[in-house]
Amino acid sequence: MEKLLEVKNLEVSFQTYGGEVHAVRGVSFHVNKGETLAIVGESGSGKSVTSQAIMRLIPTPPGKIKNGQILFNGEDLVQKTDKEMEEIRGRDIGMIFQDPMTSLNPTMKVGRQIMEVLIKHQKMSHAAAKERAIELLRLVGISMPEKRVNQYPHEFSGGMRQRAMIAIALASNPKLLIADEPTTALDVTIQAQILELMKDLQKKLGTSIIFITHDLGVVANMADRVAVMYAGKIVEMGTVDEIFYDPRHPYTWGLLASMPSLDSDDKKELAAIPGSPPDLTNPPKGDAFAPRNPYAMRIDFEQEPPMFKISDTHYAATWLLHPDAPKVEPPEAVKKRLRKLSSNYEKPILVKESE
Amino acid sequence: ACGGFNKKEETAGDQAGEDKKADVPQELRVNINTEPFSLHPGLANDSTSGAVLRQTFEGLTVIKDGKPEPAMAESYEVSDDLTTYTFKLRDAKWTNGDPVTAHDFEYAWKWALDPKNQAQYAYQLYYIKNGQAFNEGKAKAEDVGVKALDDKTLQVTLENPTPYFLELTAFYTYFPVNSKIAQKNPDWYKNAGPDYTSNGPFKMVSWEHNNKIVLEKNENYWDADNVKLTKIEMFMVNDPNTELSMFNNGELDWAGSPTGYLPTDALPKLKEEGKLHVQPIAGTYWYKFNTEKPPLNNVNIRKALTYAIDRKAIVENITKGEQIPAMAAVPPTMFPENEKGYFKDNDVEKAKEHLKKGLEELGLKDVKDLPPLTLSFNTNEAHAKIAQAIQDMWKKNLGIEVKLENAEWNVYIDKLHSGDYQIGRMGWLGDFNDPINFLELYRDKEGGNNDTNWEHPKFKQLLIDSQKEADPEKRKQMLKEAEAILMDELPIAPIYFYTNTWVQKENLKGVEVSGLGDVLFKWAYFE
Amino acid sequence: MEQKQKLVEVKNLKQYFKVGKGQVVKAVDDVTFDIYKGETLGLVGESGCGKSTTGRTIIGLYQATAGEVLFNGVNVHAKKSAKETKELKRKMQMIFQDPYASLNPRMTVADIIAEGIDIHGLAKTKEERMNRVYELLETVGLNREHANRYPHEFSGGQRQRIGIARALAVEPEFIIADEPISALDVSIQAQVVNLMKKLQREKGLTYLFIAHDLSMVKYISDRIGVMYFGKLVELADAEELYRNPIHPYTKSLLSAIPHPDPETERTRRRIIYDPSQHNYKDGEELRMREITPGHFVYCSEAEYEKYKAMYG
Amino acid sequence: MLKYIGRRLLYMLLSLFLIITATFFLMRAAPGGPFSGEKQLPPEIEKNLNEFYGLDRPWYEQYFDYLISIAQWDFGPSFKYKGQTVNDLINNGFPVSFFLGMEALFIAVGLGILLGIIAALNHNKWQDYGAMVFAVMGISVPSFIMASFLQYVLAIKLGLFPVARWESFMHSVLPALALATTPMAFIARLTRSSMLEVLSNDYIRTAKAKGLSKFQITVRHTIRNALLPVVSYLGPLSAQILTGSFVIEKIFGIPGLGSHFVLSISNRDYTTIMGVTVFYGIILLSAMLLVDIAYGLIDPRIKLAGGKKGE
Amino acid sequence: MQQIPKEMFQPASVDLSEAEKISKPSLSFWKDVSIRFRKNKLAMFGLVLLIILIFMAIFGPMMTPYDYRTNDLMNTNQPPSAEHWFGTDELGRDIFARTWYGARISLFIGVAAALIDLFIGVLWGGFAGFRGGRTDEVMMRIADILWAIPYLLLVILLMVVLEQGLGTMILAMTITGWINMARIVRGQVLQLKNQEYVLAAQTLGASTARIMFKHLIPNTMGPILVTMTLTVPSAIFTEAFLSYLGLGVPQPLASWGTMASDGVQALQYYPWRLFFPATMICLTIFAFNVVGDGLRDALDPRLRK
Ligand SMILES: Nc1ncnc2c1ncn2[C@@H]1O[C@H](COP(=O)(O)OP(=O)(O)OP(=O)(O)O)[C@@H](O)[C@H]1O
Ligand SMILES: Nc1ncnc2c1ncn2[C@@H]1O[C@H](COP(=O)(O)OP(=O)(O)OP(=O)(O)O)[C@@H](O)[C@H]1O
Ligand SMILES: [Mg+2]
Ligand SMILES: [Mg+2]
Repeated sequence: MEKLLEVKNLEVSFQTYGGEVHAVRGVSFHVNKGETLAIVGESGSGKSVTSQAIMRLIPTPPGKIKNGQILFNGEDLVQKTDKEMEEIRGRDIGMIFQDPMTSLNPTMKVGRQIMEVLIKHQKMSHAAAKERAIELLRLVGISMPEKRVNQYPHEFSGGMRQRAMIAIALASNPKLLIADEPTTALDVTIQAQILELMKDLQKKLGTSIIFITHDLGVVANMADRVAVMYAGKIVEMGTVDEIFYDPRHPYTWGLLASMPSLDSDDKKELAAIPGSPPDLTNPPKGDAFAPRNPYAMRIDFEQEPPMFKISDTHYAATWLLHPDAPKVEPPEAVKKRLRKLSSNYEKPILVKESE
Repeated sequence: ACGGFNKKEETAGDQAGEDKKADVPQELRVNINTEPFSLHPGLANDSTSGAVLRQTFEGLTVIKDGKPEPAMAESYEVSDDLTTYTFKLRDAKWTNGDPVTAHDFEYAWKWALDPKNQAQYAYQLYYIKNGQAFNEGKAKAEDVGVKALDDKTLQVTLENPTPYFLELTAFYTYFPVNSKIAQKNPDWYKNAGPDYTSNGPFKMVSWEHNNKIVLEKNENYWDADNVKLTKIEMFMVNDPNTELSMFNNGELDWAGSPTGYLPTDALPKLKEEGKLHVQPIAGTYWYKFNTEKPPLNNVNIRKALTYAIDRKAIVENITKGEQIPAMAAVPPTMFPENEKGYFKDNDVEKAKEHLKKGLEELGLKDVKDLPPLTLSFNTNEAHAKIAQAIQDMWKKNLGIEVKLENAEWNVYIDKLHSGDYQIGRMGWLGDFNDPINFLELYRDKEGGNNDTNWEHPKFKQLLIDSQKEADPEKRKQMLKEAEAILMDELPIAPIYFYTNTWVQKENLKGVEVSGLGDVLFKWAYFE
Repeated sequence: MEQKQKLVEVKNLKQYFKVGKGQVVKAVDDVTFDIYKGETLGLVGESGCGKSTTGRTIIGLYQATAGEVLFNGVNVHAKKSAKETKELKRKMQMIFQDPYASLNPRMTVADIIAEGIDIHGLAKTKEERMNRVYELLETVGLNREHANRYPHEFSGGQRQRIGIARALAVEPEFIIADEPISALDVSIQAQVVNLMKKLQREKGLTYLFIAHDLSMVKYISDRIGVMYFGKLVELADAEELYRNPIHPYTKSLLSAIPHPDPETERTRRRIIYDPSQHNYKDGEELRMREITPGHFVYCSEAEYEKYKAMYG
Repeated sequence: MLKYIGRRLLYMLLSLFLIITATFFLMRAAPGGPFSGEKQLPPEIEKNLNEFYGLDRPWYEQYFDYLISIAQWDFGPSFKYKGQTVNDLINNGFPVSFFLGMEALFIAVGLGILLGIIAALNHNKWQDYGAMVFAVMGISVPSFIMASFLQYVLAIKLGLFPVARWESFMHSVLPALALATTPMAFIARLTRSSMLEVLSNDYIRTAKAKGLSKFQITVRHTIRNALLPVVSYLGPLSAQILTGSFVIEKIFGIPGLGSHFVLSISNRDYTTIMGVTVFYGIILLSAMLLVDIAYGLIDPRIKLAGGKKGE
Repeated sequence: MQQIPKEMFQPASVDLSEAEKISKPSLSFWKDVSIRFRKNKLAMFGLVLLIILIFMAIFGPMMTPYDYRTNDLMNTNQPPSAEHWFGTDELGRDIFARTWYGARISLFIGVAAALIDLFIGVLWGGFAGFRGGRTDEVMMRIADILWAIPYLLLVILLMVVLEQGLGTMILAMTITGWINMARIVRGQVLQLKNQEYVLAAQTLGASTARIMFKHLIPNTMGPILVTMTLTVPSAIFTEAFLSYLGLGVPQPLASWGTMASDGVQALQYYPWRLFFPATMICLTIFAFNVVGDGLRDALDPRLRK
């Protein structure tokens, strides 16, 4: 399979009054043509920063891409000038931002905000762009789009704004669509519509999608592969099945366990992961997840876990996969899911840092 | 006695010289500071209007070299009781070709006196018999002592003998008005145009309000041969620095008095470069004492304050326009001996003596016990500087602390006229060239321009008597005597006599500035 | 079902917004429901259907266009003395959708949380005030060190908990939670939901829980209302609604929920709701009708008969 | 909207009425009168004049007469400039002031916003500091100093412009510059500060993600949102600048309306005081209305018309 | 693969309550502000400048044997020299002494104007903007009316009624001084009042005053500070104007405004008479500006990290 995007050892940090925030600390992954990669993870784990780094939208200063490569179609985006990036943004890579409340210009009509992309990249005429904007709004499930194009964002509900954002990102049929929690603010029916829309587009145009979310249901629905991030690192990565049916990292376990189940009636407390992410100004020694990890071992506080390879496609960074580690039982909710996957190796293999 | 103008030859013609180079454009640009209040001779009441009117109109006489000269009047006769003047008019035309007649004068003067018309300067005509009565509505127009005996003869009857009446006839309120036009179109004077007819050396061709007035030579003027300038542009720029800069930049041919001002700070440099023209004029800058407010009711205190002022230092270092230190009330343009004055300038010793005496009279031991003193002046930088200097002098020389207080003009004037002040700045510029103009201010306690609440029976009597005195020499003696009383009582402390200061193009000649500070461009020309 | 006490009664509530040239958005259009003391009423629906507006109108942030809201029998929108208004505001609180926009960036956490305490004079001394703040911080699972920090220093989940602490500070009886968890990631959602449930147990709170994440709603709610285009279309017990959805929109909604299970996701079929399928005739009376006890559906008389036959 | 404007116009009339009334009584309370000059007039002449101009009638008659004639847009004759009506003064002066004011506004707004943008886009770089120093000078140096300075340097020393007067476009450059400096500097500061706020907003990131260039982003997404404080300031500013500045007109000898605002008062030229005040009032109130309308256009979230909240 | 001791794989006891900890140290508000302010070099420079100016205002006049009022008519308009550091003015007074004497009045006026802005302008504008509707309409029209009534006339009347002096002058400045600020604050508040945190405060039953002081005004600090930096110099020159009219401090007291207004007349001849007071004004405004900017940044917790 052809790699559309390959991120190698990406490091991003922010210079602040309080010191340097290491928001992304050596992230590597790739996205194939036409596939969907989901990135999940705690808030503050660096998902948005990673995606913005790909678009080269890290505000500099204070932010800076300190290290790594972002190969898009074989070209390194890190080395591009701002002018060159302008051509890529919006046309080759579209992006949907997380916060629909603030990501739209409050003083510009929604229609115009969509048309801008079309006029810039597709060189459309004003009228044609407007036509297309209406079409796009209809496409993302906004009723009466003819009326809505002439409204301002504050006249839209949160979900409608998010849909408008999606329309902007989709406007010029990008090769890569980065969706940063695109459906968080949407109700399920619209979410389903949007997801279908994205999948449809993907099928027709072969678009690759990086899908950032924390809704595991959506992940299950959309993703081909999943990357789980914690504290600026990818802690587990694999195909959807591998992540849902054979998770290895305790953080992934925690995620899966904290979901309420629709089918069961039991109203006992949800299994939340206690605490909040570490301060990335001084990333803790050892495993960043250790303080919140009920399975933590002494080594977790001493040394960072290396990547273990569980199958061709499945990686996880936890000492639990070390041959010397004791066998532990995942939480009840996870245990119910576990299956034996045929593609797994005999034993997890330790991989050297940076592949 | 019978009189006439001592017929000098046409000096004006001589002065103009026939040798003027033809290629020098005879166009003059001057600054007149502000928009004239009115260009109707009867309505005008400010110096700017006067400066324009003097070029476009002409009265029975004009002032040249300080003396009235024949103008519209070819000659005149005075009755023995000095109250009836009969003027013979020359053949002159209005700009539209109408002849200037005695009726035009009669019409103009009566119009100005008519209470129906809002002439602020009607009182300038109060010397004419029944003028005041008519203006107050107590007499009829026919009673007014001005009568056109025929087209060319104008008879004027006066209320009292007025030795300076001829001078007055050069004043703009006495200018004629084209009665034909004025009766037809009462709005004739509001703008330049065919109905704006005048009889002077120049005619007004355009009047852009607040911006500029353009005059051109009046070909119908009786003495047009002697008028060399073809055009005068009068700008209205009300800022001394700008005015001088424009002059330096070649945008003006004349800057400074009498129509404009020079910035004080520029004077030393201009003097140094030899560019500055200075001419004394009939005006006195003085401080008034409110003689009813203690301690100023004490004459010795007033003397102490008056003597302790270093006028020389003020004119040399502050006003800088070669003003003359004033130790008298009447300017030297009228009483040349007044350059010396009645007392010594900066006489600190004597001032201290008088202070001591004054304190004793007031029963006070020390200057500190004096009631607090306030020196008031109207808002203006020059006044402020002088006031600060004098404040400092009084402090240094006498140990008297005075407080300074300035106020907007109308507020200030109101305070002054209502006696709500102690020491106040004032100045007086002569309306006509006679000392009485300066002295009669203090004749009556209730007089509108007195303000000092001072009255002196002898002083008053001398002034009244002088009015009836036909002999100029005797009259002068009476006036001097009166002035001596004023300078002994000192209800006012004179500071300096005004001068006119200006710069002009080197090749500009023949501009006539009178002792009253009035300007005539009739004879002006560029070499 | 035992006799429950009505805490909030919403009667024929309407909230219209004027937009531009005489156009009106009927954000909430004749909605009627009650909330019982101690229960959690979930409110779900398409985005833009008027959930937030309903919540905001109930609490009095918007002046209702028509209809009334009674809280403990007191009309929320009627003119009241300043004291009564204050008292009412103390009993009703709101947790906002956006944990970023709803905290003043220039106030410390302590000041944000203590705002209600200050307004209602609930603490007599500075010390008592701070103790309350610490107590509240601990209640929502934060610790006292957080008191002096600023909102931007917190993660979304922590911020939302600060918002909850702020609402709790005045010891309200009723809390409107407007999508309190949709901006949070799963593990944090669990934290917040657990907290809310705990508080309900301990303090006997009543919630109006607005969300679109149906699995969470179902988990937390006793009853659920479904809104569609400004109208309440179905209202039932949480379990009942899941088991027996009646209104076609509800069905569509339920079918759209993604399951965190790749395999079921691959086979899940979505039911699409088409409003025209009702074929309502002109003049037909549409209103909420009770199909089974406690299960209301917005329908016409004809549909009522049909539903009754199917489910009754 | 129309209803809103209609209501505002009503408020304007009311405000105008209050302005007229207040000015009328303040003016009459001020010492001195239109005919008090350096030399005291004989009382009988003053009486004649008062009669002529109707100043001898009871105040309420005069007041109501004023109201009626102002309603007919007739401000009466000037007391000082005999033969000119106040309408004449305004008709002559306003076009000049308006022209000059527009020129100055153009410079102030154009250059000010440009400077502010440059400073904001180069936050904490030398361009920012340069613009800041420039702005500080502009703010601290009032127009009368600026005017003298420009005159001295550009006209006298360099001879690039005429020193003063109102003849050609070249004549208008220096006064316009002097008039514009302080507002320009202030607008630059305002623009910079609000641009910085706006630039930190998320939607700027969205715009970048669309691939818009820096220029496009600035023009389409930033300026407009940063303009609000500038517009607030621009309302009264333009009312003031368009009706002329006394100081500038004095220094440059410009026949504008500005001088009447001051001179009419020091002359106690009652009719002129009323006339120019009413005229200014109308311009100011209209400018404020425009500003409020502009608020809504700039930021559609601002609704002044209806939308009473809470309570 | 390196060898790791076995015991390292023993479960560690984790105190999960520790997990909520934010590891960054927490400073008290003002300490933090002062640290961040001090890190801002430009702002510190401005602060030092301001301190120097204030210091000179207090002690400057004592540094020369000359006082501000004694004339020396023999030595008028002297350029700066060893004798007179800033030269002398048209009455031969020492400009150095006058400059620092004037600093007292001008700095006082500047501060007073800023306070008027804050107390009246911010409150008026904030309240009008927040209440909106009719209140806003009425309050802003009042501001317009005050703005439209001829100021000179008001000043003249004040002059008639009151004594010349600082108090009268402050009163005169108060009449219209706050209006610009009110307008700008109102504009900002109109924009801010729909923020969710304001709604949140409303649901808590917060009073108008509370919402204004706690929520709206702190978030309008940027424009407020910028507007204040315009108010200060304009007040310094308004003082000159009022003094000129006779309302302000009586001569021979000096202020920067009056010195500069006098000096500009002599610009072409004795430029130092303008240069020194004008420079002091510029420096003051510059200092106010950078300190204001620095303060705004330091007070904005969003910039804290
Ligand atoms: N401009 C910035 N300045 C300083 N720190 C930043 C900045 N932007 C992001 N960070 C830090 O980088 C880290 C990663 O943030 P990021 O936004 O990528 O998280 P996320 O995974 O997208 O979380 P969420 O699910 O809440 O969106 C956080 O600790 C954040 O505080
Ligand atoms: N201030 C307003 N002015 C005009 N229309 C508004 C306003 N607020 C909301 N609306 C409209 O009212 C409708 C309901 O909005 P509301 O915010 O209540 O939806 P919601 O159900 O909360 O949606 P979401 O789940 O997306 O938050 C929408 O059509 C919206 O456009
Ligand atoms: Mg994110
Ligand atoms: Mg909502």
